Amino acid sequence: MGAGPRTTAPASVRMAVNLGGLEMKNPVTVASGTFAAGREYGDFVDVASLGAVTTKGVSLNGWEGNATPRIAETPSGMLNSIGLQNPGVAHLKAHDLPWLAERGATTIVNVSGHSFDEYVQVIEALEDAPVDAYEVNISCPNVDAGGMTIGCQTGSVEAVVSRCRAATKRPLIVKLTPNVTDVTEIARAAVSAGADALSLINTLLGMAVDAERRRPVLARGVGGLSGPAVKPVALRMVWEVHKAVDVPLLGMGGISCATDAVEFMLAGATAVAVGTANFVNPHATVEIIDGMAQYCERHGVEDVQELIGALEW
Amino acid sequence: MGAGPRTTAPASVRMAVNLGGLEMKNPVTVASGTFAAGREYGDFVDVASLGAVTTKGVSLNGWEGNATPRIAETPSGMLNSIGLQNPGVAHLKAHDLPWLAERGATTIVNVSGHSFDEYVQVIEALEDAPVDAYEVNISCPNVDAGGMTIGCQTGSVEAVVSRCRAATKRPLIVKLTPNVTDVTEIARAAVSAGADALSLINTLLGMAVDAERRRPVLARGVGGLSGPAVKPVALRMVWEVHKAVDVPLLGMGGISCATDAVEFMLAGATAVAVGTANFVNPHATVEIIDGMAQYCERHGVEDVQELIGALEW
Amino acid sequence: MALVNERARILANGEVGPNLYLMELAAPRIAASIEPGQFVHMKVPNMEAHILRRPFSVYARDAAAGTLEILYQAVGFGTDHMTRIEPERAEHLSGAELIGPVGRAWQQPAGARRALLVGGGVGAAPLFMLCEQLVGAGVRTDVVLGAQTEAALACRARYEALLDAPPRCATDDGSFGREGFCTSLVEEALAEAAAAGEPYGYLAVCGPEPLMKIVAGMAAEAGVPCEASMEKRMACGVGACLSCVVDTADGKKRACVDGPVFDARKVVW
Amino acid sequence: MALVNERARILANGEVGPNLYLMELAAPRIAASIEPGQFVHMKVPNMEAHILRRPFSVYARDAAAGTLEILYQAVGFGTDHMTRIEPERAEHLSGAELIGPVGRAWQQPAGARRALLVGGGVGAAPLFMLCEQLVGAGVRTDVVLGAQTEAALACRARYEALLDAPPRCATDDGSFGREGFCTSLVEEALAEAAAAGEPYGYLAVCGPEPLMKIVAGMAAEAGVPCEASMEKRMACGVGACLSCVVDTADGKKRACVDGPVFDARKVVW
Ligand SMILES: Cc1cc2nc3c(=O)[nH]c(=O)nc-3n(C[C@H](O)[C@H](O)[C@H](O)COP(=O)(O)OP(=O)(O)OC[C@H]3O[C@@H](n4cnc5c(N)ncnc54)[C@H](O)[C@@H]3O)c2cc1C
Ligand SMILES: Cc1cc2nc3c(=O)[nH]c(=O)nc-3n(C[C@H](O)[C@H](O)[C@H](O)COP(=O)(O)OP(=O)(O)OC[C@H]3O[C@@H](n4cnc5c(N)ncnc54)[C@H](O)[C@@H]3O)c2cc1C
Ligand SMILES: Cc1cc2nc3c(=O)[nH]c(=O)nc-3n(C[C@H](O)[C@H](O)[C@H](O)COP(=O)(O)O)c2cc1C
Ligand SMILES: Cc1cc2nc3c(=O)[nH]c(=O)nc-3n(C[C@H](O)[C@H](O)[C@H](O)COP(=O)(O)O)c2cc1C
Ligand code: FES
Ligand code: FES
Repeated sequence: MGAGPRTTAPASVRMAVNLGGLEMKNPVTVASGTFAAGREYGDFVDVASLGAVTTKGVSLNGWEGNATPRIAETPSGMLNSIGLQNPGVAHLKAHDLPWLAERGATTIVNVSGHSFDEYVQVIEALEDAPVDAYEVNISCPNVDAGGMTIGCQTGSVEAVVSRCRAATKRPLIVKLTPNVTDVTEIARAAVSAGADALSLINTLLGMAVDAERRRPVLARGVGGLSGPAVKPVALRMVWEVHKAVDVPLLGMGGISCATDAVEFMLAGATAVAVGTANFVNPHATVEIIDGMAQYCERHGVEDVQELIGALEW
Repeated sequence: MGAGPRTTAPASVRMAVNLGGLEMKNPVTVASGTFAAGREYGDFVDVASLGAVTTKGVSLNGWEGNATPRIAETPSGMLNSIGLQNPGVAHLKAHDLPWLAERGATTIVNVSGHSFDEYVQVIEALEDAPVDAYEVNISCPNVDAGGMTIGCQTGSVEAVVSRCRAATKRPLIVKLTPNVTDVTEIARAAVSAGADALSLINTLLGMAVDAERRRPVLARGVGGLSGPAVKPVALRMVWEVHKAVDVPLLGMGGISCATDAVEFMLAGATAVAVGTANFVNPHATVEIIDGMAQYCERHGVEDVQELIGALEW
Repeated sequence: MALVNERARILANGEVGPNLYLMELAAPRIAASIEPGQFVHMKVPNMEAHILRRPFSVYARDAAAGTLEILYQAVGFGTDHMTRIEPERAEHLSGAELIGPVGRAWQQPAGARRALLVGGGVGAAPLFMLCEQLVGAGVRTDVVLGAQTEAALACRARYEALLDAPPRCATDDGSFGREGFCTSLVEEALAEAAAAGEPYGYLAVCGPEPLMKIVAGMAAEAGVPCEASMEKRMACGVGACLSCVVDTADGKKRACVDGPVFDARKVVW
Repeated sequence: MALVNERARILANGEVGPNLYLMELAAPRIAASIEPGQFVHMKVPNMEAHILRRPFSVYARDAAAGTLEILYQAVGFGTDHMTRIEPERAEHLSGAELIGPVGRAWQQPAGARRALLVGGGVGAAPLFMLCEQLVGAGVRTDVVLGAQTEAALACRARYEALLDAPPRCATDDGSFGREGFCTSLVEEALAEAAAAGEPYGYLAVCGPEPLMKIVAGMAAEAGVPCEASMEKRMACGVGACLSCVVDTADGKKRACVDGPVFDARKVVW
């Protein structure tokens, strides 16, 4: 089967985790925006085999996104300035959520907005749809209104999270930006406003320059850095936040293999998301699930939850 | 000469720059802490050929530094937690500054302290020594007192910079940390307190985990991320700060080749520092100077200063 | 057609023109199903820090032998690195990985009896399998090729062997065929066909964007249905990441799966 | 001795024991000047994202031929990658780059007439040039080697060829020599020498840190001057970055230039 995945996970290891009320059959989901709603990876990954599918950020009426070039390759990473292009929540409900539900996928919807109201409206529109949890993105560096600016101040974080909290009883995951002085302060604000779990990190704000053309590579100038390059920053923030709050964490940032995923769990994550690595290896998620189970078996770990925050220190 | 540098810089390009009063014969210095005071690289680099030598951070009485392991390799980068080990300012004056002066090097001394007073005392101790400029490090992530915590708040930045300013008439460069929400706010504070130039970025706070041993790789847990991985973040910050303040900038973070250096100048740097790349290629600085001159010639640039902030945007 | 991620052994790799290289890969599953105009998204072997895959159109395939050919130009780190890959003898080499077959193939109108194919630079390659298909279907096919020099017309010999009339060529330096841009040849071909009362029913163009824009304009003017193959920076290559969008009359479309071949009239150039 | 950064062609590279490999490199300038115990700081070819160099002691050199040999164990990404490097025929391959000769060499006391060398695992390699030097200088030299298995005693044959008395060996599984740790052999050698009234004037040890600590303790007890070669993670390899410090009685010292060979009594184990 060519470069396909070898599914050799030991069945003896218990792989299920609970992410703030969200039951996941294993700790691995995808990072929002890197997997669409799963369909495009359908030839490579059975969406039901993942702990969850996290969909691309969705807004109320859809956004056009930014001009191209939207990506740039950087050392062990990439920049993107997609700009949250999406066809709006109605399209997601009509086309993608039923498809995911039919296949038995656990679904996390990543929610975006230009305003506090828009976040709430998106959640309200989804309350009757087959959604297992929301991930509120207060950390996208690629839109001018909303997004990251909200996620950088405790006041606005509390405001948006508490309004989202009031709009749903479903598990509410709040996604944090790494572009702050003290991520634990933001984390505490989100938790105090009602977040059931936190996900981190979103992308680091970065830039690439084309020296020959003397222009930024990205049409928008700056973009979000992801991939292996950011893993040390992500691990550090997961560790800091794990020590600072009591809710479970969804760790991400450069996870490319099972060892990376284990590192995030040891640092305090309850579950992990695979993002940029999907682009490199479309079987990445499946191979990571298998590899984590193998790691557990090799280390005599019967339940993957034993790894959470188990860093010796 | 094996893997030695090819010194083929076109002599026609004017390479001198002025960094806030510091005359540099070309825009290339080394990043503090990666080149000691030059002697260790003496077999590879003629220190007088550099725009300047920036010495390892020095404190008043010397520091022991952190336990080992002090470094970890990460994707396209490395973490360090040296912890500002240094033998103190008297040793620097007695051993290193005369050596640099004899060889005709332009010298920037990187200044550290545990307290506002210590920064001032180090500068005072150096005022009669052959020093061409000070770089005040308010951004080291590897010491508990002083260092980065000072560099994250406008109030403490103003306090320490204005006291250093009062202690010297020499060019005062203030080195900024990237681990902040808004680097332009910190930059403005430093400039308003009297900085002649700003240097950025210091390292990003990161962490590496050894999954097999279930421990952090670094004895201290966290460390500073440097190398190519951080270049996109560094470029973005140089660009932001260039637009925000009027003083010249010393850009650094992942510069490994002449093209990288040109990118930083286009984004707004007046000069650049080469750090981690010295470890990979001990001739890096020399090759970068040559390569920048060649770039200028190829692009019809007669004076390297034409590149500063020349990004078309 | 289901996508696969196929480990592909590199069988041959050599220079075939100024900065032009031909790579032959063993990838039987993709070779069996790929259609003209589709591409493969390649994980170039032995690159660690340059993490993204690179998209390449397929120049030729041999379904029976299970092989593909790619004609590529060295323009950056990845393609430059590719030029140094030696054909793999040893088993332990990691090999390339190809996602494919990706994208929308050329879709000539059913009734077209004459076709004009216009290839600029390496753009000549993604048109070759289309040319074979058209010739095989009995469509009278003319080809215009442009390049900087005679040596850069790396696909010319294959087109000559395939076609009754040799391709019309233009080179920037006049070293072969018409001196200057190939657009003048396109204009003449369109005019001649119209004058002869045997107008083209289909025009396919691949090459630098400015060339494609001009040719698309000429086709529109002449009322000839035209398709163009668009190049955009791609991350996923499967339609998931939205990095590769092309502005079209129907909004932003993904070059990787909604293209790379687009109806040229729909593209907002 | 001035440091150089020398591009080094890889002449041979092959397995010589369980997970043990021998690499031969052409590096005439370093080969001409390197002393026993010094090391080279190698930029492993074709690694992009793993940016740091790797330090390796030199096992043997041929100054006339301009070559070096390194005995290495695959323990991580870089050394694993090294095992897959094929000797270079083609000129266009980038080759390794070596900074060298780095560090403080073994410095046996001038008057020593008998020496004991203790090598654990790959630690046997950095002692071999020292052994040659001592034998050449007429010092009566005994060698103790420890490894997991007989096959892992990869340096044994060379020591046997060099020495009158074969090295005393211990293996964890008893497949060759004494079963168990080699420290018991060290203890016996020290005792025998003392009993015979011909005590060792010098002990040199290289291997895992726990082994070196125990042996250093035995040497101190027996009053024998002892040197140990320390392994620390290194960035620059030239003394500039302070990543590689060793705690000593004189404060923190850099393993790369103040070591790697240290007076074992000074090390704070
Ligand atoms: C559908 C499609 C088919 C293609 N077919 C061919 C072909 O048959 N022959 C050929 O020579 N080239 C072809 N290209 C262009 C080829 O993909 C680029 O030349 C190649 O990606 C450059 O990689 P690099 O590492 O050398 O350049 P770098 O500049 O180092 O690449 C950096 C990043 O930019 C991307 N990139 C750079 N230039 C282009 C470009 N022109 N198009 C898309 N992405 C780019 C790279 O993929 C990479 O992600 C095709 C592109 C597309 C989209
Ligand atoms: C002075 C000196 C001489 C050495 N001589 C030899 C020798 O002759 N033969 C041999 O097999 N090994 C020797 N080593 C150890 C060798 O350097 C490491 O095994 C090697 O660096 C591991 O690299 P890696 O990429 O496989 O491991 P990784 O774990 O992927 O390396 C990650 C980082 O840690 C460093 N590192 C990992 N393990 C060690 C270690 N044990 N010592 C120092 N740095 C380490 C690497 O250099 C790299 O920077 C020596 C080390 C030193 C300091
Ligand atoms: C192309 C792309 C699109 C993304 N879109 C979104 C998005 O819509 N919503 C969001 O919360 N994060 C988005 N992200 C951020 C990722 O979900 C993730 O936080 C980040 O990429 C770090 O993980 P990685 O290094 O594994 O990719 C996007 C990332 C990429 C690369
Ligand atoms: C080993 C090491 C030691 C450092 N020591 C100092 C220091 O003493 N003072 C300081 O201001 N910065 C110090 N830095 C930070 C560098 O000067 C520089 O800001 C950073 O490494 C980014 O540049 P680079 O990616 O080119 O290395 C150190 C960096 C490294 C890698
Ligand atoms: S490359 Fe990802 S959508 Fe086209
Ligand atoms: S490795 Fe840099 S000082 Fe030793």
